[in-house]
Amino acid sequence: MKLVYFAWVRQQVGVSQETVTPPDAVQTVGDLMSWLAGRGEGHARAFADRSRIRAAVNQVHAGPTARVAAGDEVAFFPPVTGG
Amino acid sequence: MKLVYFAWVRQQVGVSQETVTPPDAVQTVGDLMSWLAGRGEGHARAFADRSRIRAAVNQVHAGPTARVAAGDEVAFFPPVTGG
Amino acid sequence: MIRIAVGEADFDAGAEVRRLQAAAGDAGAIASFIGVVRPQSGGEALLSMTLEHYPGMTERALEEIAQAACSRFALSAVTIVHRVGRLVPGAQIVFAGAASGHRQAAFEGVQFLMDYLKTQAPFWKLEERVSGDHWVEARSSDDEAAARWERR
Amino acid sequence: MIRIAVGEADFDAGAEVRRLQAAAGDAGAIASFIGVVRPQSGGEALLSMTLEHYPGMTERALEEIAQAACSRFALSAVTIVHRVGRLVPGAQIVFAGAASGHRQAAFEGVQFLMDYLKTQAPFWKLEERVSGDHWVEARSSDDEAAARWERR
Repeated sequence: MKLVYFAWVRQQVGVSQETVTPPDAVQTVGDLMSWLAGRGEGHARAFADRSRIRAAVNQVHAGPTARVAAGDEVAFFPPVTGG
Repeated sequence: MKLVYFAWVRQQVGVSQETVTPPDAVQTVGDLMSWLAGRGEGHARAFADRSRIRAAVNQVHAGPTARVAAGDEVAFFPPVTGG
Repeated sequence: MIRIAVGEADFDAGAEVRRLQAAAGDAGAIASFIGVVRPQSGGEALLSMTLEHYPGMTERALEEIAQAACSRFALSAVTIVHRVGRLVPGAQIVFAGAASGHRQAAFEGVQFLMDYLKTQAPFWKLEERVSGDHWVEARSSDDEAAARWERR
Repeated sequence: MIRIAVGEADFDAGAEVRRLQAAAGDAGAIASFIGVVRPQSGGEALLSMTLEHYPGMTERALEEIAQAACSRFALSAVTIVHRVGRLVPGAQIVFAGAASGHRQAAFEGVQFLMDYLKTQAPFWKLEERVSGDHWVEARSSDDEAAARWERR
Protein backbone atom coordinates (compact mmCIF):
# COMPACT_ATOMS: atom_id res chain seq x y z
CA MET A 1 0.00 0.00 0.00
CA LYS A 2 1.39 3.39 -1.01
CA LEU A 3 0.89 6.26 1.41
CA VAL A 4 1.33 9.91 0.40
CA TYR A 5 1.31 12.92 2.71
CA PHE A 6 0.82 16.61 2.04
CA ALA A 7 1.28 20.00 3.74
CA TRP A 8 1.83 19.86 7.56
CA VAL A 9 0.91 16.16 7.66
CA ARG A 10 3.89 15.54 5.38
CA GLN A 11 6.10 17.76 7.54
CA GLN A 12 5.14 15.98 10.76
CA VAL A 13 5.38 12.46 9.37
CA GLY A 14 8.75 13.47 7.94
CA VAL A 15 8.41 11.85 4.50
CA SER A 16 6.24 12.67 1.50
CA GLN A 17 5.50 9.03 0.76
CA GLU A 18 6.13 5.52 2.03
CA THR A 19 5.10 1.96 1.23
CA VAL A 20 3.54 -0.03 4.07
CA THR A 21 1.98 -3.45 4.64
CA PRO A 22 -0.54 -3.01 7.42
CA PRO A 23 -1.95 -6.07 9.26
CA ASP A 24 -5.17 -7.64 7.99
CA ALA A 25 -7.14 -5.98 10.77
CA VAL A 26 -6.64 -2.63 9.01
CA GLN A 27 -9.73 -2.51 6.80
CA THR A 28 -10.64 1.19 6.64
CA VAL A 29 -9.08 4.65 6.40
CA GLY A 30 -9.85 5.05 10.11
CA ASP A 31 -8.11 1.76 10.99
CA LEU A 32 -5.14 2.86 8.93
CA MET A 33 -4.88 6.16 10.80
CA SER A 34 -4.91 4.34 14.17
CA TRP A 35 -2.25 1.92 13.00
CA LEU A 36 -0.10 4.71 11.51
CA ALA A 37 -0.29 6.71 14.77
CA GLY A 38 1.70 3.91 16.41
CA ARG A 39 4.47 3.91 13.86
CA GLY A 40 6.63 6.55 15.49
CA GLU A 41 6.79 10.02 17.02
CA GLY A 42 6.20 11.95 13.77
CA HIS A 43 3.28 9.77 12.76
CA ALA A 44 1.81 10.04 16.27
CA ARG A 45 1.98 13.85 16.10
CA ALA A 46 0.50 13.98 12.60
CA PHE A 47 -2.48 11.77 13.50
CA ALA A 48 -3.02 13.09 17.04
CA ASP A 49 -6.16 15.01 16.09
CA ARG A 50 -7.96 13.12 13.36
CA SER A 51 -10.60 15.81 12.94
CA ARG A 52 -7.86 17.87 11.30
CA ILE A 53 -6.98 15.17 8.74
CA ARG A 54 -8.60 14.39 5.40
CA ALA A 55 -7.93 11.35 3.23
CA ALA A 56 -8.14 10.18 -0.36
CA VAL A 57 -8.09 6.58 -1.59
CA ASN A 58 -6.77 6.19 -5.11
CA GLN A 59 -7.02 9.97 -5.59
CA VAL A 60 -10.68 10.22 -4.57
CA HIS A 61 -11.77 11.91 -1.32
CA ALA A 62 -12.61 9.26 1.28
CA GLY A 63 -14.07 9.32 4.79
CA PRO A 64 -12.79 7.27 7.78
CA THR A 65 -15.10 4.34 6.99
CA ALA A 66 -13.84 3.97 3.39
CA ARG A 67 -12.21 0.58 2.69
CA VAL A 68 -8.49 0.29 2.01
CA ALA A 69 -6.70 -2.68 0.45
CA ALA A 70 -3.24 -3.78 -0.67
CA GLY A 71 -2.26 -1.90 -3.83
CA ASP A 72 -4.24 1.23 -2.93
CA GLU A 73 -2.72 4.69 -2.91
CA VAL A 74 -3.91 6.37 0.28
CA ALA A 75 -3.27 10.08 0.88
CA PHE A 76 -3.48 12.03 4.15
CA PHE A 77 -3.59 15.82 4.25
CA PRO A 78 -5.17 18.83 5.99
CA PRO A 79 -8.42 20.33 4.64
CA VAL A 80 -7.61 21.89 1.26
CA THR A 81 -7.00 25.63 0.88
CA GLY A 82 -6.49 26.35 -2.83
CA GLY A 83 -8.02 28.97 -5.06
CA MET B 1 -36.91 73.22 -24.24
CA LYS B 2 -34.73 70.73 -26.07
CA LEU B 3 -36.24 67.34 -26.87
CA VAL B 4 -34.17 64.29 -27.84
CA TYR B 5 -35.46 60.96 -29.09
CA PHE B 6 -33.85 57.52 -29.28
CA ALA B 7 -34.39 54.12 -30.91
CA TRP B 8 -37.89 53.55 -32.38
CA VAL B 9 -39.24 56.69 -30.72
CA ARG B 10 -36.71 58.64 -32.79
CA GLN B 11 -37.67 56.71 -35.92
CA GLN B 12 -41.39 57.34 -35.45
CA VAL B 13 -41.07 61.01 -34.53
CA GLY B 14 -38.80 61.37 -37.56
CA VAL B 15 -36.11 63.56 -35.98
CA SER B 16 -33.47 62.87 -33.36
CA GLN B 17 -33.95 66.21 -31.66
CA GLU B 18 -36.05 69.36 -31.77
CA THR B 19 -36.52 72.57 -29.80
CA VAL B 20 -40.07 73.33 -28.64
CA THR B 21 -41.86 75.94 -26.56
CA PRO B 22 -44.84 74.17 -25.00
CA PRO B 23 -47.71 76.20 -23.46
CA ASP B 24 -47.58 77.06 -19.73
CA ALA B 25 -50.08 74.27 -18.98
CA VAL B 26 -47.36 71.72 -19.76
CA GLN B 27 -45.83 71.23 -16.31
CA THR B 28 -44.78 67.58 -16.24
CA VAL B 29 -43.27 64.85 -18.42
CA GLY B 30 -46.79 63.40 -18.77
CA ASP B 31 -48.23 66.77 -19.88
CA LEU B 32 -45.41 67.06 -22.40
CA MET B 33 -46.17 63.61 -23.87
CA SER B 34 -49.88 64.55 -24.29
CA TRP B 35 -48.97 67.81 -25.95
CA LEU B 36 -46.37 66.19 -28.23
CA ALA B 37 -48.86 63.49 -29.33
CA GLY B 38 -50.86 66.30 -30.98
CA ARG B 39 -47.94 67.71 -32.95
CA GLY B 40 -48.28 65.44 -35.99
CA GLU B 41 -48.68 61.93 -37.29
CA GLY B 42 -45.20 60.70 -36.35
CA HIS B 43 -45.42 62.14 -32.85
CA ALA B 44 -48.93 60.67 -32.43
CA ARG B 45 -47.65 57.22 -33.39
CA ALA B 46 -44.59 57.46 -31.13
CA PHE B 47 -46.64 58.49 -28.08
CA ALA B 48 -49.69 56.27 -28.77
CA ASP B 49 -48.83 53.81 -25.99
CA ARG B 50 -47.14 55.68 -23.19
CA SER B 51 -46.48 52.52 -21.20
CA ARG B 52 -43.81 51.75 -23.78
CA ILE B 53 -42.03 55.10 -23.35
CA ARG B 54 -39.44 56.14 -20.80
CA ALA B 55 -38.15 59.66 -20.20
CA ALA B 56 -35.17 61.52 -18.80
CA VAL B 57 -35.05 65.16 -17.72
CA ASN B 58 -31.60 66.71 -17.96
CA GLN B 59 -30.11 63.23 -18.45
CA VAL B 60 -31.68 61.74 -15.33
CA HIS B 61 -34.44 59.10 -15.54
CA ALA B 62 -37.82 60.75 -14.83
CA GLY B 63 -41.37 59.47 -14.38
CA PRO B 64 -44.52 61.03 -15.89
CA THR B 65 -45.06 63.29 -12.87
CA ALA B 66 -41.56 64.82 -13.02
CA ARG B 67 -41.57 68.60 -13.62
CA VAL B 68 -40.30 70.09 -16.86
CA ALA B 69 -39.36 73.72 -17.46
CA ALA B 70 -37.98 75.96 -20.17
CA GLY B 71 -34.29 75.23 -20.71
CA ASP B 72 -34.60 71.56 -19.78
CA GLU B 73 -33.32 68.75 -21.99
CA VAL B 74 -36.07 66.13 -22.10
CA ALA B 75 -35.44 62.71 -23.68
CA PHE B 76 -37.97 60.08 -24.76
CA PHE B 77 -36.99 56.49 -25.53
CA PRO B 78 -38.05 52.84 -25.17
CA PRO B 79 -36.97 50.83 -22.11
CA VAL B 80 -33.19 50.39 -22.34
CA THR B 81 -31.62 47.18 -23.66
CA GLY B 82 -27.84 47.53 -23.34
CA GLY B 83 -25.26 45.19 -21.92
CA MET C 1 -10.63 53.54 -9.08
CA ILE C 2 -13.50 53.72 -11.54
CA ARG C 3 -12.91 53.39 -15.27
CA ILE C 4 -15.78 54.07 -17.70
CA ALA C 5 -15.35 53.89 -21.47
CA VAL C 6 -18.04 54.18 -24.14
CA GLY C 7 -17.17 54.13 -27.82
CA GLU C 8 -17.10 52.32 -31.14
CA ALA C 9 -13.65 50.81 -30.76
CA ASP C 10 -13.19 47.20 -29.72
CA PHE C 11 -11.57 46.55 -26.35
CA ASP C 12 -8.88 44.15 -25.11
CA ALA C 13 -10.47 42.16 -22.29
CA GLY C 14 -7.07 40.95 -21.17
CA ALA C 15 -5.75 44.48 -20.91
CA GLU C 16 -8.85 45.49 -18.94
CA VAL C 17 -8.31 42.63 -16.51
CA ARG C 18 -4.64 43.60 -16.08
CA ARG C 19 -5.63 47.23 -15.52
CA LEU C 20 -8.11 46.16 -12.81
CA GLN C 21 -5.41 44.02 -11.21
CA ALA C 22 -2.97 46.93 -11.23
CA ALA C 23 -5.59 49.25 -9.72
CA ALA C 24 -6.82 46.66 -7.25
CA GLY C 25 -4.13 47.29 -4.62
CA ASP C 26 -4.61 44.84 -1.74
CA ALA C 27 -7.67 43.28 -3.38
CA GLY C 28 -7.02 39.63 -4.14
CA ALA C 29 -10.25 38.90 -6.02
CA ILE C 30 -11.12 40.12 -9.51
CA ALA C 31 -14.36 39.11 -11.21
CA SER C 32 -15.36 40.13 -14.71
CA PHE C 33 -18.01 39.69 -17.37
CA ILE C 34 -17.88 39.97 -21.15
CA GLY C 35 -20.97 40.13 -23.33
CA VAL C 36 -20.64 39.06 -26.96
CA VAL C 37 -23.04 39.45 -29.94
CA ARG C 38 -24.70 36.06 -30.56
CA PRO C 39 -25.04 34.62 -34.05
CA GLN C 40 -28.81 34.06 -33.73
CA SER C 41 -31.87 35.92 -32.50
CA GLY C 42 -35.56 35.10 -32.63
CA GLY C 43 -34.79 31.80 -34.33
CA GLU C 44 -32.98 33.32 -37.30
CA ALA C 45 -29.46 34.37 -38.18
CA LEU C 46 -28.39 37.74 -36.87
CA LEU C 47 -26.54 39.82 -39.46
CA SER C 48 -25.59 42.68 -37.18
CA MET C 49 -26.49 44.50 -33.98
CA THR C 50 -26.38 48.29 -33.83
CA LEU C 51 -26.06 49.90 -30.41
CA GLU C 52 -27.50 53.38 -30.03
CA HIS C 53 -26.94 55.40 -26.87
CA TYR C 54 -27.55 58.80 -25.27
CA PRO C 55 -24.16 60.54 -25.23
CA GLY C 56 -23.58 62.36 -21.96
CA MET C 57 -26.31 60.54 -20.06
CA THR C 58 -24.67 57.19 -20.80
CA GLU C 59 -21.38 58.07 -19.13
CA ARG C 60 -23.22 59.68 -16.22
CA ALA C 61 -25.44 56.61 -15.71
CA LEU C 62 -22.48 54.20 -15.88
CA GLU C 63 -20.50 56.34 -13.43
CA GLU C 64 -23.43 56.29 -10.99
CA ILE C 65 -23.83 52.52 -11.30
CA ALA C 66 -20.09 52.05 -10.73
CA GLN C 67 -20.11 54.35 -7.68
CA ALA C 68 -23.07 52.50 -6.21
CA ALA C 69 -21.33 49.14 -6.70
CA CYS C 70 -18.09 50.43 -5.15
CA SER C 71 -19.71 51.61 -1.95
CA ARG C 72 -22.15 48.72 -1.64
CA PHE C 73 -19.59 45.92 -2.11
CA ALA C 74 -16.43 47.70 -0.87
CA LEU C 75 -14.81 47.33 -4.28
CA SER C 76 -11.35 48.81 -4.78
CA ALA C 77 -11.67 49.08 -8.57
CA VAL C 78 -14.48 48.94 -11.13
CA THR C 79 -14.35 49.00 -14.92
CA ILE C 80 -17.24 49.31 -17.38
CA VAL C 81 -16.48 49.38 -21.10
CA HIS C 82 -19.46 49.48 -23.47
CA ARG C 83 -19.36 49.61 -27.24
CA VAL C 84 -21.77 51.49 -29.52
CA GLY C 85 -22.35 51.40 -33.27
CA ARG C 86 -22.70 48.44 -35.61
CA LEU C 87 -21.37 45.10 -34.34
CA VAL C 88 -21.34 41.69 -36.00
CA PRO C 89 -21.89 38.30 -34.32
CA GLY C 90 -18.94 37.32 -32.16
CA ALA C 91 -18.02 40.94 -31.46
CA GLN C 92 -17.56 42.03 -27.87
CA ILE C 93 -20.26 44.40 -26.58
CA VAL C 94 -19.49 45.00 -22.94
CA PHE C 95 -16.84 44.41 -20.28
CA ALA C 96 -17.65 44.79 -16.59
CA GLY C 97 -15.09 44.05 -13.90
CA ALA C 98 -14.68 44.50 -10.16
CA ALA C 99 -11.81 44.03 -7.72
CA SER C 100 -12.33 43.33 -4.04
CA GLY C 101 -10.66 41.73 -1.05
CA HIS C 102 -13.28 38.96 -1.10
CA ARG C 103 -14.42 36.83 -4.00
CA GLN C 104 -18.10 36.99 -3.08
CA ALA C 105 -18.03 40.79 -3.13
CA ALA C 106 -16.22 40.79 -6.47
CA PHE C 107 -18.82 38.43 -7.99
CA GLU C 108 -21.76 40.33 -6.58
CA GLY C 109 -20.21 43.62 -7.65
CA VAL C 110 -20.01 42.55 -11.29
CA GLN C 111 -23.51 41.07 -11.25
CA PHE C 112 -24.82 44.33 -9.78
CA LEU C 113 -23.01 46.31 -12.50
CA MET C 114 -24.52 44.16 -15.26
CA ASP C 115 -28.04 44.12 -13.78
CA TYR C 116 -28.15 47.90 -13.47
CA LEU C 117 -26.39 48.50 -16.76
CA LYS C 118 -29.10 46.48 -18.49
CA THR C 119 -31.96 48.38 -16.86
CA GLN C 120 -30.57 51.90 -16.25
CA ALA C 121 -27.97 52.80 -18.84
CA PRO C 122 -29.39 54.44 -21.99
CA PHE C 123 -28.44 51.90 -24.66
CA TRP C 124 -30.73 50.43 -27.30
CA LYS C 125 -30.07 47.48 -29.60
CA LEU C 126 -31.27 47.27 -33.20
CA GLU C 127 -30.96 43.80 -34.67
CA GLU C 128 -30.50 43.39 -38.39
CA ARG C 129 -31.97 39.99 -39.29
CA VAL C 130 -32.83 38.39 -42.63
CA SER C 131 -36.49 39.20 -41.95
CA GLY C 132 -35.73 42.87 -41.34
CA ASP C 133 -34.68 45.21 -38.55
CA HIS C 134 -35.96 44.65 -35.01
CA TRP C 135 -35.47 46.75 -31.90
CA VAL C 136 -34.62 44.46 -29.01
CA GLU C 137 -37.37 44.57 -26.36
CA ALA C 138 -36.48 45.04 -22.69
CA ARG C 139 -36.83 41.78 -20.79
CA SER C 140 -38.72 41.48 -17.53
CA SER C 141 -36.04 39.02 -16.35
CA ASP C 142 -33.55 41.90 -16.47
CA ASP C 143 -35.88 44.10 -14.41
CA GLU C 144 -36.25 41.29 -11.88
CA ALA C 145 -32.49 40.77 -11.74
CA ALA C 146 -32.00 44.45 -10.91
CA ALA C 147 -34.93 44.48 -8.46
CA ARG C 148 -33.36 41.76 -6.30
CA TRP C 149 -30.66 44.23 -5.20
CA GLU C 150 -33.37 46.68 -4.02
CA ARG C 151 -34.92 44.09 -1.72
CA ARG C 152 -31.79 43.42 0.29
CA MET D 1 -14.91 22.51 -24.05
CA ILE D 2 -13.08 22.08 -20.77
CA ARG D 3 -9.57 23.41 -20.25
CA ILE D 4 -7.63 22.50 -17.10
CA ALA D 5 -4.08 23.64 -16.51
CA VAL D 6 -1.99 23.20 -13.35
CA GLY D 7 1.61 24.31 -13.22
CA GLU D 8 4.24 26.76 -12.00
CA ALA D 9 4.09 29.09 -14.99
CA ASP D 10 2.18 32.36 -14.86
CA PHE D 11 -0.89 32.67 -17.11
CA ASP D 12 -2.23 35.40 -19.40
CA ALA D 13 -5.75 36.15 -18.18
CA GLY D 14 -6.54 38.00 -21.39
CA ALA D 15 -5.50 35.04 -23.51
CA GLU D 16 -7.63 32.76 -21.32
CA VAL D 17 -10.64 35.01 -21.82
CA ARG D 18 -10.09 35.08 -25.59
CA ARG D 19 -9.74 31.29 -25.62
CA LEU D 20 -13.05 30.95 -23.77
CA GLN D 21 -14.67 33.33 -26.22
CA ALA D 22 -13.36 31.36 -29.19
CA ALA D 23 -14.59 28.09 -27.64
CA ALA D 24 -17.89 29.58 -26.52
CA GLY D 25 -19.68 29.17 -29.86
CA ASP D 26 -23.18 30.66 -29.57
CA ALA D 27 -22.65 31.60 -25.95
CA GLY D 28 -22.87 35.35 -25.50
CA ALA D 29 -21.91 35.53 -21.83
CA ILE D 30 -18.46 34.95 -20.39
CA ALA D 31 -17.75 35.34 -16.67
CA SER D 32 -14.37 34.90 -15.07
CA PHE D 33 -12.51 35.15 -11.80
CA ILE D 34 -8.86 35.78 -11.00
CA GLY D 35 -7.33 35.24 -7.58
CA VAL D 36 -4.17 37.15 -6.70
CA VAL D 37 -1.74 36.77 -3.77
CA ARG D 38 -2.45 39.55 -1.27
CA PRO D 39 0.36 41.59 0.27
CA GLN D 40 -0.81 40.92 3.84
CA SER D 41 -2.00 38.05 5.97
CA GLY D 42 -2.81 37.75 9.66
CA GLY D 43 -2.01 41.43 10.14
CA GLU D 44 1.55 41.20 8.87
CA ALA D 45 3.36 41.44 5.56
CA LEU D 46 3.29 38.33 3.43
CA LEU D 47 6.69 37.54 1.89
CA SER D 48 5.53 34.63 -0.25
CA MET D 49 2.88 31.95 -0.64
CA THR D 50 3.85 28.43 -1.67
CA LEU D 51 1.17 26.22 -3.21
CA GLU D 52 1.56 22.49 -2.76
CA HIS D 53 -0.73 20.07 -4.59
CA TYR D 54 -1.38 16.36 -5.20
CA PRO D 55 -0.29 15.71 -8.81
CA GLY D 56 -2.74 13.47 -10.60
CA MET D 57 -5.57 13.93 -8.14
CA THR D 58 -5.49 17.69 -8.70
CA GLU D 59 -6.19 17.44 -12.42
CA ARG D 60 -8.82 14.76 -11.82
CA ALA D 61 -10.59 16.86 -9.16
CA LEU D 62 -10.56 19.98 -11.34
CA GLU D 63 -11.87 18.03 -14.31
CA GLU D 64 -14.74 16.68 -12.20
CA ILE D 65 -15.59 20.13 -10.86
CA ALA D 66 -15.56 21.53 -14.41
CA GLN D 67 -17.77 18.70 -15.71
CA ALA D 68 -20.24 19.22 -12.87
CA ALA D 69 -20.42 22.95 -13.60
CA CYS D 70 -20.90 22.34 -17.36
CA SER D 71 -23.86 20.04 -16.95
CA ARG D 72 -25.44 21.95 -14.07
CA PHE D 73 -25.33 25.40 -15.68
CA ALA D 74 -25.38 24.39 -19.38
CA LEU D 75 -21.98 25.97 -19.93
CA SER D 76 -20.43 25.71 -23.39
CA ALA D 77 -16.86 26.24 -22.17
CA VAL D 78 -15.04 26.15 -18.84
CA THR D 79 -11.43 26.99 -18.00
CA ILE D 80 -9.59 26.42 -14.73
CA VAL D 81 -5.94 27.42 -14.48
CA HIS D 82 -4.23 27.00 -11.12
CA ARG D 83 -0.64 27.75 -10.26
CA VAL D 84 1.58 25.82 -7.85
CA GLY D 85 4.97 26.58 -6.32
CA ARG D 86 6.26 29.77 -4.70
CA LEU D 87 4.35 32.97 -5.49
CA VAL D 88 4.94 36.52 -4.31
CA PRO D 89 2.28 39.13 -3.44
CA GLY D 90 0.54 40.42 -6.54
CA ALA D 91 1.09 37.17 -8.44
CA GLN D 92 -1.89 35.47 -10.05
CA ILE D 93 -2.91 32.20 -8.37
CA VAL D 94 -6.03 31.04 -10.19
CA PHE D 95 -8.19 31.75 -13.23
CA ALA D 96 -11.69 30.33 -13.51
CA GLY D 97 -13.95 31.14 -16.45
CA ALA D 98 -17.26 29.98 -17.89
CA ALA D 99 -19.15 30.70 -21.12
CA SER D 100 -22.91 30.35 -21.41
CA GLY D 101 -25.86 31.65 -23.36
CA HIS D 102 -27.10 33.46 -20.26
CA ARG D 103 -25.19 35.76 -17.97
CA GLN D 104 -26.69 34.36 -14.77
CA ALA D 105 -25.55 30.84 -15.71
CA ALA D 106 -22.07 32.14 -16.54
CA PHE D 107 -21.81 33.94 -13.17
CA GLU D 108 -23.16 30.98 -11.22
CA GLY D 109 -20.90 28.62 -13.15
CA VAL D 110 -17.76 30.52 -12.14
CA GLN D 111 -18.89 30.85 -8.53
CA PHE D 112 -19.57 27.11 -8.43
CA LEU D 113 -16.11 26.43 -9.87
CA MET D 114 -14.42 28.60 -7.25
CA ASP D 115 -16.48 27.29 -4.32
CA TYR D 116 -15.71 23.66 -5.17
CA LEU D 117 -12.13 24.37 -6.11
CA LYS D 118 -11.58 25.87 -2.65
CA THR D 119 -13.11 22.89 -0.83
CA GLN D 120 -12.42 19.89 -3.10
CA ALA D 121 -9.23 20.39 -5.09
CA PRO D 122 -6.07 19.16 -3.31
CA PHE D 123 -4.10 22.39 -2.94
CA TRP D 124 -2.50 23.69 0.25
CA LYS D 125 -1.06 27.14 0.90
CA LEU D 126 2.03 27.79 2.99
CA GLU D 127 2.48 31.45 3.87
CA GLU D 128 5.94 32.81 4.50
CA ARG D 129 5.54 35.75 6.90
CA VAL D 130 8.02 37.75 8.94
CA SER D 131 6.94 35.77 12.02
CA GLY D 132 7.58 32.45 10.28
CA ASP D 133 5.83 29.94 8.05
CA HIS D 134 2.11 29.30 8.46
CA TRP D 135 -0.12 26.77 6.73
CA VAL D 136 -3.32 28.51 5.69
CA GLU D 137 -6.30 27.00 7.56
CA ALA D 138 -9.43 26.01 5.68
CA ARG D 139 -12.22 28.53 6.26
CA SER D 140 -15.72 27.52 7.29
CA SER D 141 -17.02 30.32 5.04
CA ASP D 142 -15.62 28.39 2.06
CA ASP D 143 -17.37 25.21 3.21
CA GLU D 144 -20.61 27.14 3.56
CA ALA D 145 -20.19 28.69 0.11
CA ALA D 146 -19.82 25.22 -1.42
CA ALA D 147 -22.67 23.79 0.69
CA ARG D 148 -25.18 26.29 -0.72
CA TRP D 149 -24.99 24.49 -4.09
CA GLU D 150 -25.91 21.18 -2.41
CA ARG D 151 -29.09 22.61 -0.97
CA ARG D 152 -30.58 23.70 -4.28
